[in-house]
Amino acid sequence: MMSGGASTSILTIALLIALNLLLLSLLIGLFRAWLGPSVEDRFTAVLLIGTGGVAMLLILSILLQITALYDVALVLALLAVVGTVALTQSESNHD
Amino acid sequence: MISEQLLYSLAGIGLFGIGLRATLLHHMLLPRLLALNVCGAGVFLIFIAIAYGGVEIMADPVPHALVLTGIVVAVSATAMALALGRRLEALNDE
Amino acid sequence: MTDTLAMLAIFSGLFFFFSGSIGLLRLPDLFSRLHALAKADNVGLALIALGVIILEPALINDIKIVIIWLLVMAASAISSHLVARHALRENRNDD
Amino acid sequence: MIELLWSIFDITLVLILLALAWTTCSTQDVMRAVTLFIAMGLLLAIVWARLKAPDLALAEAVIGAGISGALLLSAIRDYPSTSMVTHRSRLTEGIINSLTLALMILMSWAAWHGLNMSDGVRLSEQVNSQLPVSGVSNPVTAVLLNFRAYDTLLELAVVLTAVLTVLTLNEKRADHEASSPLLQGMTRWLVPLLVVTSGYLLWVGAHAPGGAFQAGAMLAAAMILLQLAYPSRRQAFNNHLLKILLVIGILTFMLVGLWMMSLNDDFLAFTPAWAGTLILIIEAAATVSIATALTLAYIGGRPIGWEGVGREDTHRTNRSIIENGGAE
Repeated sequence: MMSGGASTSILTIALLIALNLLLLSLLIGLFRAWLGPSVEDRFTAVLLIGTGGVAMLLILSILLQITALYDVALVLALLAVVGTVALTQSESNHD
Repeated sequence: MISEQLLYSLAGIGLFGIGLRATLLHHMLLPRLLALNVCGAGVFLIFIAIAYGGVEIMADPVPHALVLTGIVVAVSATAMALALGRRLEALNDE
Repeated sequence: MTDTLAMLAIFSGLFFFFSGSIGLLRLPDLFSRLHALAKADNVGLALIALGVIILEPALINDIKIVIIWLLVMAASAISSHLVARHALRENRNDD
Repeated sequence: MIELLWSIFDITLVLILLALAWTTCSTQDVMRAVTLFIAMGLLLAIVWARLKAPDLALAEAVIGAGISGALLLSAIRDYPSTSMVTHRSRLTEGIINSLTLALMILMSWAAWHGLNMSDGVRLSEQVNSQLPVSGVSNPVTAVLLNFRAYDTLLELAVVLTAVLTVLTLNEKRADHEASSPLLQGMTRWLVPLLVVTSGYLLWVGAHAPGGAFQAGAMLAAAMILLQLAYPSRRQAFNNHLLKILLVIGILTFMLVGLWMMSLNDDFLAFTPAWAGTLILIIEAAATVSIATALTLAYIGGRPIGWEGVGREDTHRTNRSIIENGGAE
C-alpha cells in the first residue's frame, strides 16, 4: 500500500493536495453552471466536470490502489459526448 | 473510518431530505421526477457510506450489489414515469 | 526521482485546470469560455495523465490512460463544436 | 496530515453534492434543473469511486453521463411550458418543511447510533468465504448472480415491466432533425468503440468491476447515440427481433434456474463447477435485454409497426377503453 516508506507518504500527501486542488477547480467552474445565463453556458460547466472527473478518477485510482477506476475514467471519457449530443439535438426542434 | 461513514451517511440523509421536500413541493412532473431521483441518490449514498470500511479495507460488496440494481431500476422507473406523463399530456390535449 | 517528475507533471496540469475554470468563470461570453475550457481538457488532462502514467507500473493501465486522454481530446473538440453551433443557431432564431 | 487532507476532500465533495442537489431541486427552470442533475450524476460517480465502490462508479458513469441525461433532455421536448412555478400555500409549505426536517433529524440520530453501536460484523466476510465456489472472483458479481440471483432475476422483471408500460402507453417520439456531419462522423467511430467496451465490461465482470448492468447500459448508450446522430435510420431494427431480445435475459435466467433445479433441487442453485460459465451465459443474455429495454425506454414508446395495428386504430382503442371505463 501507499503508506509504506517515507517517500511514498510524501507522494500520498502530494497526490491528496492535487486531488483537493482539482476539486476546488471544479467548484470554481461550477459557479458557471449556477450563474448561466444561457443553457450552453451551464453546459460548459458539465463538460468541465466530465474532464475534471476523469482526472480525479485517475488520481484516486493511484491513491486507493483500485485499478478498476481506470475503467470508470475510460467509460466517462467515452460517454462524455453523449450528453452534449442529447442536449444539442433535443432542443434543436424545441421551437 | 467511522467519521467518513458518518459524514457520507449524513450527506445521504441531506440528499434524501432535499429530494423529498422538493418532491412534495413541486407540481409539475419533470421537476418532481428529478427531485425523486435526488431522493433515491441519497438512499444509495447512505447504503454505500455504511458499506465503506476505510482506505485500506475492502468495502462490503452486498450493499454495492443492492445499489447497483437500484440504479438501473431507478432509471427504468424514471422512463416509465416520463411515458405516463407524456400519455397524460396527450390525453389532456385532445 | 520519478515521483518528483510525476508530481511536476500533475501540478502543472492543475495549473491548466485552474486557468480553465477561472476562464470559465471570468470570460465574457460563451465562445471565449469554450476556448478556456479547451485548456483544461487538452493540456491539463494530458499533463495529469502523464503524471499518473509515470506512477502506474502496469503497462496495460498505461495504455488505457493514453486511450482515455485521446478520447477526452476528441470528445472535447466535438462537444465544443456542438455547443457553439447550437448557441449560434438559437441566437439566429431569436433575431 | 493524510487523514486531514482526506477529510478536507470528503467535506468539500459532500458540500458540492448537497449544493448541486439543492439548486437542482429549487430552481424555477426545468432546463437548468436537468443540466444540474447531469452534473450531480457525474459527481456521484466520483463519490462512489471515493467510497471504494468501483462497480457503482461504472454504472453511474454510464447511466448518469449517457442514459438519464439523454432521457431527461429528450423528455423536455414533451412538455410545452418550461417554467416550474410552485403554488403550494404557505401553510402546506411550512408543514412539508418541518416534517422533512424532523424526518432528517430522526434519520441522523439513527445513523449516529447505528454506526456507533455496530459490532463491525459484515456480510462481506460471508461473501468472501463463499467466493471460491461462486464461479467468479468479483464479489459484487458473485452476490448479484449467485448468492442473490433471485433478486437479480426479479430486478430484470421490474425493468421489463417498466418497459412494457412504456410500450403500452405511447408511440415513439417524433424524429429529431438531421444532425451535423461532424457528429455523424464521430458516431461512426465512437459507436463501435462503445460496443467493444460493453463487451469488455461484460467479460471483465467475472473478476473485476463490471458486469451485465454496466455492459447493458453501455450498449444502450451506443444505441441512443446512434439514434441521435442518424434519426432517420431508427427503423433499422426488426421488431420481431427486438421482442425476442427484450425477453431473452429473463428467459435464459429462468431456464438456467429450472435446469439447476432439476440437478440440485433448488431454483438457481448453481453447480460450483459450472457456475462461472452459467453466470457468463446469463450475463450475456441479460446485457442484451437490458440494452434493448433501456433503448426502448429512451425512444419513449412503440417503434413503427410494433404490432399489426396502425396508429389510428390503437389510438381509438385506447380512447374507447378510457371512455368505457369512465362510464362504468
